[in-house]
Amino acid sequence: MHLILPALALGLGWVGYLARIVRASMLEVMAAPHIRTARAYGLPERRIIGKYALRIAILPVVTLLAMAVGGLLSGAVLIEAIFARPGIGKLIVDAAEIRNFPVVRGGVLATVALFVVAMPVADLIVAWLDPRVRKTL
Amino acid sequence: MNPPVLDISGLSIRFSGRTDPVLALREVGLSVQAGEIVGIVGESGSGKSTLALAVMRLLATGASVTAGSVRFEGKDILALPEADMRKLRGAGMAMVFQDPMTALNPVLPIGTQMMDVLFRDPALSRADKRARAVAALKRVGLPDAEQQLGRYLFQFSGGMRQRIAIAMALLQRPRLLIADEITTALDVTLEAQILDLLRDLRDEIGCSILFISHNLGAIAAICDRTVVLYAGEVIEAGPTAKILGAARHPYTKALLACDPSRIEIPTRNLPVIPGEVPDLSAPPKGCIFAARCPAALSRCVTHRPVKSLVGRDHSVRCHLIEGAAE
Amino acid sequence: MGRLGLCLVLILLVAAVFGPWLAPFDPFLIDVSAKFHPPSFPHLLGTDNLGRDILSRLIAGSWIAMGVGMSTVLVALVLGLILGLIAGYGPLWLDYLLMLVLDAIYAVPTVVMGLTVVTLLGPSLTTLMIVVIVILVPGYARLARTATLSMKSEEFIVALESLGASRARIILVHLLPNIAGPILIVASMDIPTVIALEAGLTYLGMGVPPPTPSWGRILQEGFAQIGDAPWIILAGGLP
Amino acid sequence: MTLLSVRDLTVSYPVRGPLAGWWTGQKRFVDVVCGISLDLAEGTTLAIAGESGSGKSTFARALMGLTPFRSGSLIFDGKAPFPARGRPARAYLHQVSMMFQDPVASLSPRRTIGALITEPFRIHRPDLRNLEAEAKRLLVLVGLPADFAQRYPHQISGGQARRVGLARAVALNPRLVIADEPTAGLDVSVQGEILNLMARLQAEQSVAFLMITHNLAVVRHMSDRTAIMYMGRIVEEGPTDRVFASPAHPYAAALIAAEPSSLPGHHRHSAALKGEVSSPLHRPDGCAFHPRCPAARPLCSATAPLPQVSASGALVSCHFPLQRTPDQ
Repeated sequence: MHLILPALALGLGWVGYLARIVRASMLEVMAAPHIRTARAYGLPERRIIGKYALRIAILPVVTLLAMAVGGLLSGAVLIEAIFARPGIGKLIVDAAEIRNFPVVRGGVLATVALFVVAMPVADLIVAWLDPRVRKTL
Repeated sequence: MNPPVLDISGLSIRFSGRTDPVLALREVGLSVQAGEIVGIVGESGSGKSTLALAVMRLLATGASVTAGSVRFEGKDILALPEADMRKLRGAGMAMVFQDPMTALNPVLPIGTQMMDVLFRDPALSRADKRARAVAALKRVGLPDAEQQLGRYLFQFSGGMRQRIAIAMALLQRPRLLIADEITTALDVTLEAQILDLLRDLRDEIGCSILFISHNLGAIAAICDRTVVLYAGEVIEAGPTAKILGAARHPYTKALLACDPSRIEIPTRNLPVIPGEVPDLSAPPKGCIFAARCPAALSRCVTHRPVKSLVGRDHSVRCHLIEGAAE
Repeated sequence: MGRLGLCLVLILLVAAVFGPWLAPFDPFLIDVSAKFHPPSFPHLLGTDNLGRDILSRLIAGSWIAMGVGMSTVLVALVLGLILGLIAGYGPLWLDYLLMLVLDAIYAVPTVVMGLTVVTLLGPSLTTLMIVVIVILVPGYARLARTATLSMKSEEFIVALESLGASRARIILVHLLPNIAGPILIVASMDIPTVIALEAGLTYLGMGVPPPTPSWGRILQEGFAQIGDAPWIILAGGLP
Repeated sequence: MTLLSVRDLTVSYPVRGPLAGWWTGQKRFVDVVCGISLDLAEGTTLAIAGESGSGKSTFARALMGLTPFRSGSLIFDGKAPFPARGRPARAYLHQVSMMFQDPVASLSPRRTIGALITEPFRIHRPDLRNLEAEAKRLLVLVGLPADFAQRYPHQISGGQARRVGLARAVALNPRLVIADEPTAGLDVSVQGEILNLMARLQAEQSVAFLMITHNLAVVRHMSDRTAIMYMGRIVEEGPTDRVFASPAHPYAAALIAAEPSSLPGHHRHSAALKGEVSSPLHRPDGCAFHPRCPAARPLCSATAPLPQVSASGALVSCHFPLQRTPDQ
């Protein structure tokens, strides 16, 4: 329950950003010739958007989200400080202030590890969505 | 005689955008009878694709029909509500586009895309749709059709992709098939195969075909009648044998004279049509071809010629012909 | 949306340039008798715990905000473009190496990066700018690299290779003008983010030392008195 | 005199990533061009025709050093311009240039036409100062108005872009121009203009052209010699008039018979060629054409044929070359 406000504060900033990216790539995909073909077969607009366009438009967002994992962790430090949540970010900052370097190292390692895992996961999701990428694996 | 499958009359289309409005098509008229293959030939920019998209009512934003009508089996489709038009697309009329690599979805298997085309038929089970897709692929000569359904577009060669696009268009047995430059990217042996295929399909399904191409050889190979488009106007139309064998309009004659496949003795000085296509944001007042016409009269520049019949089903828009007819 | 953002940036720019003439009070003037004034005339946004006029401090802070925002983004943009172009068009091993380093930088949380640099160099405006640049460069480099990679196989680049153009010439004369556009837009959208980042870092005590009137500092000081004088933090969060 | 001499040129492409290749155990590389040999004499035109995807464009790119070749050799004007690895010598690119398939896409979108056609001078002749005059000379040479120098690529038509591409290709007075589909997508009239221009440049400056096209009418009019490619190999090569009059390889014969014509009463023989083009991934044993060949015999599926001189004087790779019969 107490996580809602910090989570909102952290997540809301990304909503606008992601919405802008999805909108831009959606507009690009919707102008593609294969969408015109789908229309030429009279497919319902809902299915064209949901099945034919979104699958392609979502691709850049997946990579972006993986990169956001790192950004979110950094942003979390600030939010944690404001809402006084004992998170990993606050842990690192507090530890740094009292020069407790092993804790700083451990915290950084943990966040970096998360980021390192997130990127290949994103690559795999992209490959699952886009058969053309699968080929280059 | 039954009403024509497609009847276009006086169709004018204007593109407006950031620049001056362009009058892409002006008073275009043509009709396609049941089971007939009609060719539309013209240079790039003559409005061939615009015409096809207008029939499908898929013109890009910024393009508007300023005059004329398009009737499909008697119904004026320009006045049709969007929902009814959508029902017509795919089932009544289907279109195959020039480049199948960009015209079909790259991230969905071809089987999924083909089965989606049959979405309208609730009576069909998934297995039925699958069987229909396999049958269509077999019909266009794709080997191992069953296994191909799960593959993606990029895994096929150019000729196969074009066949898949045709198979997709034929799934619902449309009454009118529009083929927009579908053999342009193919080499001659593949082109010949696709043209044979189209002719066989017409005989089998009985559909009419609107065949758009700038390749005169392809037009000659399959079209019953041919319409010649120049800078957005129909300047000559008639039976293909007449258009290619006894053309009357100076532009058609010049176009045929430029075709290197007609020149028997090899030459390195090929004939050309001097001059440029007129600017369609301000089309000339008189005949559209007057500026490049070797036989232009003074009234060709000032007065627009009317359509005159020069034979059975053969019409020309030219002052010289009017004079001869008088 | 975009136009509104542009207006805001313009207002900020005006405030930054004409700050000294616009501000109704001296931002450093301490007037203890007038402390914790709620927003009213003549203190339009109230005063803080030392009786300093908040509006004047905000206007003075806008100079730092804009200076830090624009100059850091500009430097980061230039560095990011160059690194991204080299990674995207250079040899494969260099691409791997650059991306490894940049990803490593990107993976370290902003705050930890800030802490490290501040510990090394001591808190100051310069330190703050260096931190922000180090944070921004990997993002721009990645964008530039992706754009370069997709443009690398375009026919016109292949055509230049067929003419025998050197790598440097292709990168600087032909690739740069074609990829810079979208990245410039991203960078200009980043200016407000960087200002917020500066405020955030200063808020955490890693930025501009007191008594310089930066937005982050106003926020930080206001936070201490949120119960007594809520207008300070509200005004500080306004930009 | 022989200007360009290619021997056993082979180009391979990776078909799957290293991970997938290791996982599936299938081979990762496929020969798109396999063992091409040909000679081109100074100031003449050699046309390469064949099915789509037969490796024509890849071959052209390999000649320019845009795609590395796995094996084979290339001699230009008595020298070997390609080092063991990497890009060809600058002097080679000074004398050889290329016209690209997509004329608009091959021009930098943010440079003016004037800057684009003088690009070769900026690269190879940095000493040259009067670039504006050169731009003007080149525009006049290809029949474009001089004020085109100020325009951008998106402001010109496809035919005009072809002229710009040609102007840039001949800017340095090259001895060889490799033209990849120089008339693809053009209307017959504009096509004629471009081809006439190329013929004139050849007559005036003695440029040699290596032209890749699938338009057989263009081949017939423009080239001195013709090479027909099938699945990465040249199956027949010889003087154009002889190859067209009596093709000896069954594929060449089918291709030439399928040539479309708008002349009424012309019947083409498309029925001769059935079946699918095999994938280069699963190249048939023996002669690559045998699964589709109307005249295939057991030997064809066992051994690959070696080039031999046909009755008409062309070089043909077929065990049983066609003989011209009187009734044909």
